[in-house]
Amino acid sequence: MCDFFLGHYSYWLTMFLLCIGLYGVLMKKNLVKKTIGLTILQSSIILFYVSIAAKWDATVPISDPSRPVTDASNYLNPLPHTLMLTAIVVGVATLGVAFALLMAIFNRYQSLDEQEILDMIE
Amino acid sequence: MTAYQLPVFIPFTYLAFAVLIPLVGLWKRKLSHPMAVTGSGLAAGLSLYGFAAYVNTGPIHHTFGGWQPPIGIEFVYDGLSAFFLLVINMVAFLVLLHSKPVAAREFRGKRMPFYSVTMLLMLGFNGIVSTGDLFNLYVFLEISSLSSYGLIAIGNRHAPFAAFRYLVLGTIGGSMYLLGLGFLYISTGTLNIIDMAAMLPHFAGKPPVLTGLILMTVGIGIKAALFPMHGWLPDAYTFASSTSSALIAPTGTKVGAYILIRVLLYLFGIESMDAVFKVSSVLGMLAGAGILYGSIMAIAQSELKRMLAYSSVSQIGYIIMGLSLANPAGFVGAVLHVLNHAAMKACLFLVAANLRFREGHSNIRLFNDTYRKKYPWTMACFTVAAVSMVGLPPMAGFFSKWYLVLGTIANANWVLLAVILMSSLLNAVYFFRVLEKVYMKNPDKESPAGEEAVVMNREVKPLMLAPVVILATGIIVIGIMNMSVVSYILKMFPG
Amino acid sequence: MRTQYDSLIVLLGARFLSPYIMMFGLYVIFHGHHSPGGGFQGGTLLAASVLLVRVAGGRLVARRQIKEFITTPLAAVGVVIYFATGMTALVAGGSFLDYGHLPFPGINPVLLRYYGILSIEIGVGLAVMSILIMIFDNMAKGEDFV
Amino acid sequence: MKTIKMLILILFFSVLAYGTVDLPYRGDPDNLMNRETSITGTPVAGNYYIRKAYEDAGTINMVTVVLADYRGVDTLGEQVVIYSAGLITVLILRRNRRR
Repeated sequence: MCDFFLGHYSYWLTMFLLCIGLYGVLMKKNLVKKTIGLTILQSSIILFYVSIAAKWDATVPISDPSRPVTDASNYLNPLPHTLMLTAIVVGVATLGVAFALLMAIFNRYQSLDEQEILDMIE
Repeated sequence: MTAYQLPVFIPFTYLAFAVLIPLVGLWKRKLSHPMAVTGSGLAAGLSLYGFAAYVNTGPIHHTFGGWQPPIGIEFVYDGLSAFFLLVINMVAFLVLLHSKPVAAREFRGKRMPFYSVTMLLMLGFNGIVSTGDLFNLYVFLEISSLSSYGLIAIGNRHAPFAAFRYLVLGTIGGSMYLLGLGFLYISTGTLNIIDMAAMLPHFAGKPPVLTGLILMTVGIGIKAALFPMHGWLPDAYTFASSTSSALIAPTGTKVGAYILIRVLLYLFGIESMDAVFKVSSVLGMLAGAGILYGSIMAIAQSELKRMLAYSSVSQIGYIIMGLSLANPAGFVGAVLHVLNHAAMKACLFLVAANLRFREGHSNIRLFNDTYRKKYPWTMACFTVAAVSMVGLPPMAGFFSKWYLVLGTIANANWVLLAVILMSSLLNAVYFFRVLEKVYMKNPDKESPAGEEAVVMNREVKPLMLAPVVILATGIIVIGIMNMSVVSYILKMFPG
Repeated sequence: MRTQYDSLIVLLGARFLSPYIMMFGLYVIFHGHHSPGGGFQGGTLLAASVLLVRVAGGRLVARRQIKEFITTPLAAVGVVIYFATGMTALVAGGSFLDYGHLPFPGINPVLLRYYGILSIEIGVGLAVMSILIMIFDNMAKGEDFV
Repeated sequence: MKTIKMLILILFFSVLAYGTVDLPYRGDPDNLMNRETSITGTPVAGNYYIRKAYEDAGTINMVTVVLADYRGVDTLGEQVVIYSAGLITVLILRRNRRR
């Protein structure tokens, strides 16, 4: 039971973080807060991937003469790390576009509250 | 160029032009439209050539960097990819050909970034369709989503807000896809579609795989505007500029449907998809609800573009319903409907663009019988597309619905059969309402004296008319030639 | 940037720090083969060194630094470096991005791959730097836009 | 509306929790991502990268090799993502009246 908990708690924590981000996106009325929620959501997925790359007694994926590369259990799995480099950049790009859109929205309505803007559109 | 290099050239033609347009745009801004047309025309030509090459030789695999698939990434050019590439590149070429006057009027100073971003959008779509690696698919998905947020934000005053809502939902969708992919990756240890498809039957019904399936379906469902997740679509298509909506409406949701077909039917397969509970029947119910909801909401709209947007929600329902039936007839209906709906929706949105260009609005309430005289060709094309949308026999729309009906009968799914028949009726209501305004004399309205005399032909220029006419002709031709298309699609049915 | 205040100390401090950050960014790009680093991280640092002076000095200084209109072509050039490397390998007879087939005679494929990776990292660094500057410039301008 | 959203959240979290229960233990060196060959006999990518990265590209940082060589198209796509983000800010924020 203790083993089971120690083997899985990181998954549950990242899933909980994901739900916090989703809560921010769904419940908050302010558009900037929604964007913050999106960022939390993406970060939680990055954490999830990084946590699955872990191996006990392994080191970072940079070859070290004292640890032979023939035994793969000496190094962490480099693939999830690489994937997450891509995902981080995607997150940054999304954030940039989101802020550009927010500035365009603010220039038009002088407000960033979702409900007020919806009332103005009606 | 050999056949081995072909899968690279089709998507990356767009990248070359996306990079060239800003570089040349510094020197001459006016050149961006011809260059965009050249790029998409080149890609359309290449995909036509590739389609012929596929029919002759069979699937083409291009392994990047020379690394064999589970190690590296490959582009797979198989039947489904060839078909989808041909459809989306042709539609994009025609829409971009049409876009010059609209772009000059609606966003004159922004043409250079606009055309560059359209090239990036098409690069994303082509990459999604070509790739054989699930994470690579995510990267291209994000390219296309980011570009479509940008394109939708160009429009009227409310467009950035619609784009922001799309961004929030779309980012959630992309993240769900990525998370589901993470579950599948832990379970199998690979990211390649073919490799993973061979392994997944060993894990059928395991909780992580099932969770991955659900998360990926939800994530792509958001991008494809499947019924409960369609909230972003009507506003986005209505407020965006005519060119953006005409470009994204026929291609974007189709590519979402492509990913669903690829993931559900090719990656998971019918058995492991339904291992724990009937995922396919849940999808079928959602699709049926979406068809009815979209049709009913479309009747209530008075703005032509918003009506077409709701109609898109219902048409996506047809495609998803066809793939949820998971039998050959349903599959043929779904894939054939992708082709038909791309042609019909592009035609209808371009008609809306023409009307907005000349009249400044596309409000159905203001339509009257002078439009028949003013825009004879545009309205004739609208009629062809509308009749096809309703599903009357000589047009293309009839045949996809026919195969969907056959598929529901083969599964003995009478509820979905009733949904299809009822929605055809609803489609007829909202399209014939427009046709009645245009083609029937309105007896209640007193026409002012001399109005008939001054009505003259205000048809748009040939550059704007030609794509509409080509698409309308295409609808009729597909309808007549449907047997050869169907026999091509039938060969692709997995399993 | 609606209002600007001139502060000599802030500007000089930013100008003093900027070259060192830029140096570190170049180190991160070029040392990416041997330690954590690479094009994206290094490009971000390069952009930070440029943006530091921009934030401190406002638009007048920005005009004398990397000019605004040059960022879009620079970004395109960064993408072109990557893309052309891949295309060269494709035209030379390999697959797309197969650095082992780059047409430099006399170098063994392993070393070719090494230099191929370096060239695309430079392309990525250039593109990331100019795009981050571009985003900042557009946002600074968009704020003034009514 | 608020209760519906809250229910969606709870449902979502329970789906995720259900999915994680059967995942392999964190840090386990023998799970399917870290094996030599997969259950169908194909090589597993993560392991191959660790063992062959230096031989193939002469670079000791495996992440760089995976990023730029084995999965180079991902990185090209990634660069295009950020390029499109830059162009989109130009598209959205640039004034329409120029020229």
